[in-house]
Amino acid sequence: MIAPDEMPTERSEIAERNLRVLEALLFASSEPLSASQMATYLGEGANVTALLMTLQQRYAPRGVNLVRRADKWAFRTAEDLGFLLRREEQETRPLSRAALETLSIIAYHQPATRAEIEEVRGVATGKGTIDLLMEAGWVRMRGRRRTPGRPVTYGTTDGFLDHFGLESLGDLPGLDELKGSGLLSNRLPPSMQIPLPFEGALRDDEDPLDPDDLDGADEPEEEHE
Amino acid sequence: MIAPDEMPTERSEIAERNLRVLEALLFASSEPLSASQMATYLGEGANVTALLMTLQQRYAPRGVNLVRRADKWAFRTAEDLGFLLRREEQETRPLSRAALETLSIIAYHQPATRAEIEEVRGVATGKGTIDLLMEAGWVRMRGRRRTPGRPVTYGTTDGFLDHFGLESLGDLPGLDELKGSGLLSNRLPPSMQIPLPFEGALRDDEDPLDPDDLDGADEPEEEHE
Amino acid sequence: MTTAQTDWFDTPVPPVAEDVMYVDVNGYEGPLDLLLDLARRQKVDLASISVLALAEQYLAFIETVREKRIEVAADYLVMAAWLAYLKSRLMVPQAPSDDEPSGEMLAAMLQFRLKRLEAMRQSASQLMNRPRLGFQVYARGMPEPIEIARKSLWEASLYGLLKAYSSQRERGVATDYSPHLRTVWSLQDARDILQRLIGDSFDWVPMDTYLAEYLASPTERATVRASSFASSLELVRLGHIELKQTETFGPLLMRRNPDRKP
Repeated sequence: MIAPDEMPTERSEIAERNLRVLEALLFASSEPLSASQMATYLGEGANVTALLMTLQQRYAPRGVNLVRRADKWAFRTAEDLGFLLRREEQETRPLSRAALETLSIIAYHQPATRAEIEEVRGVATGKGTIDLLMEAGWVRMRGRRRTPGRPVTYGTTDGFLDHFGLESLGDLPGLDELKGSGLLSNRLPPSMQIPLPFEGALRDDEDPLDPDDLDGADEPEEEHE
Repeated sequence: MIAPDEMPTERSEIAERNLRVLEALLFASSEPLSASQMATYLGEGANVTALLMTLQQRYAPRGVNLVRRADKWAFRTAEDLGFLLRREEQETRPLSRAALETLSIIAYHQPATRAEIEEVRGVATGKGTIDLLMEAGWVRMRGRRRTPGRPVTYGTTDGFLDHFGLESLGDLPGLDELKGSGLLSNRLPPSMQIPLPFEGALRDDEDPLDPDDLDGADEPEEEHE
Repeated sequence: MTTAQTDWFDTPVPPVAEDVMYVDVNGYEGPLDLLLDLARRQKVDLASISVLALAEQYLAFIETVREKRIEVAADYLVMAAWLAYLKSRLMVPQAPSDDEPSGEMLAAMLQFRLKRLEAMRQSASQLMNRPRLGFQVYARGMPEPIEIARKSLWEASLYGLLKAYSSQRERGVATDYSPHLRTVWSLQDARDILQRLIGDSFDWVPMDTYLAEYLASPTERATVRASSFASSLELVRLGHIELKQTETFGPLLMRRNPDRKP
């Protein structure tokens, strides 16, 4: 049952129409849409966020839920029904252990340079590993660290959030615990400040990517020894 | 607003769960699903049709509707919101000379087989040309000529008459008119005739189309040498 | 270093201590991975492992591997050297004058790194156990993307249609073609005629007067004039005749070249 709308102000015909429009847009798209993308389809002065919250509430008990992925929204099948829908798997190659570790290090330590990833893993990370994660659409180059060599910093994408069903990086499993134990630091526990996975555009010690970086997406090999 | 469920018997928790399953199935499926396909995902003894009707009712006022296509079901954005998803840009392009020639031959000589079209044009007519004319809605397959090989016969459509502003095929100018308007020269031999396009359903030498013809609309290539 | 493709979450059952030496060093993702594996065999919380014992096990492991003349990657040797140093720091009490980090500090650092690597592995496994898109959660199966449909609308006019038909039918008709014959004065003809007409006349006479007879026929007029004029220029070049025109569009006068004896 869809919960009765509890905001009387939103019950107007206009709001109802706007909700229908949002439903149609979100339903039709397989990719998450941002509020601003959808706002262009609504009447003037519509409060998109409030409408989306209403919609989310309504669909919460349904077989299809409205979920938030960073600043975007999408309809997704309810998590508890997953076992029913399990498809004849489109043959998915499991991620290698190296790729999996690299992904979680990038997720929890972002922005992270390759040297930092390697420091955590204690082993050199092949360039192919990060490429593979970028190809999967989960990892992106964020910027360049303002240190000698200006190494590229990596972070996760919205596609990463969507794939793993996270609303934001704050939802990463066990994040608080890791923060508390100081394990997300690059240094020894006593002296450390605890950096969190950084969600913003660029951190203080990051420069934007160089224009070339985005073309080939090829990180110069010098950076890595 | 989703209409309150009006069948008290379906209000049970089991029915609600089944509805959620149907929602998820229909949402995630890449093609419309039949009731029997979905039934396998529901509990024993579930009345799939009744559940689908309930779902259809609930979604009827929404931005997404449950629609029936033949014996299959699918979610589709509400028709009145279709304009949101379709940004049609129509570009008008002049018909190629080959297409125009083929069309005119079909118009005058119908019912005409591809071999007959080619005889008049003096060159082979690509299948693509006729396809394009069919796509434009001006040419249709009429039947099959009762000759060896049973070639498909082509004719024009009502859309053709509509586009060219003709009331009937009889309005196509005849030999004298074409000469009179200077389109045909006066030096043509008197033996030259211009056929009277055949307007009826099937001519004596035509068979109706085979049942398959309309599906793939693929004319076997053997017919054409 | 190749990657172990097996499902690493099911950490392989740690072999008995004696078997350690048979473990393929290539099965590890680097020295830290090897250390972590050795630490796990202590079967205690990573926080309370004996770093000294760990260092000894690692060094012993590397030693056995090298005895078997198995190539050991440089990182493993670097780690071995570092652990040997750590071991010495842990066993020798720190002198007050020593600026170097204490053995306890180094041990804590190693412990931290092991814990951090373990934490990242756990996180990775937790991530993979989440309801993932395309595995437990599904996106719209039949997306109806907002698309700009470029629909081509064909354009054709009735005139174009009829024109196309007519020209094809005409093309197909075999018509007898008889080339239209025109009288043309060749340059040679013109030259002969001019020579003959001018004869020995040394008076200036308009060209048209000489040609009056031929110019009467309208169909030939153009060719007669053109060919005669062209020939006259040739005759001038050869020095047979002279040409003059007193005004623009005036008559073209010609006479026999008086300096030249026929």
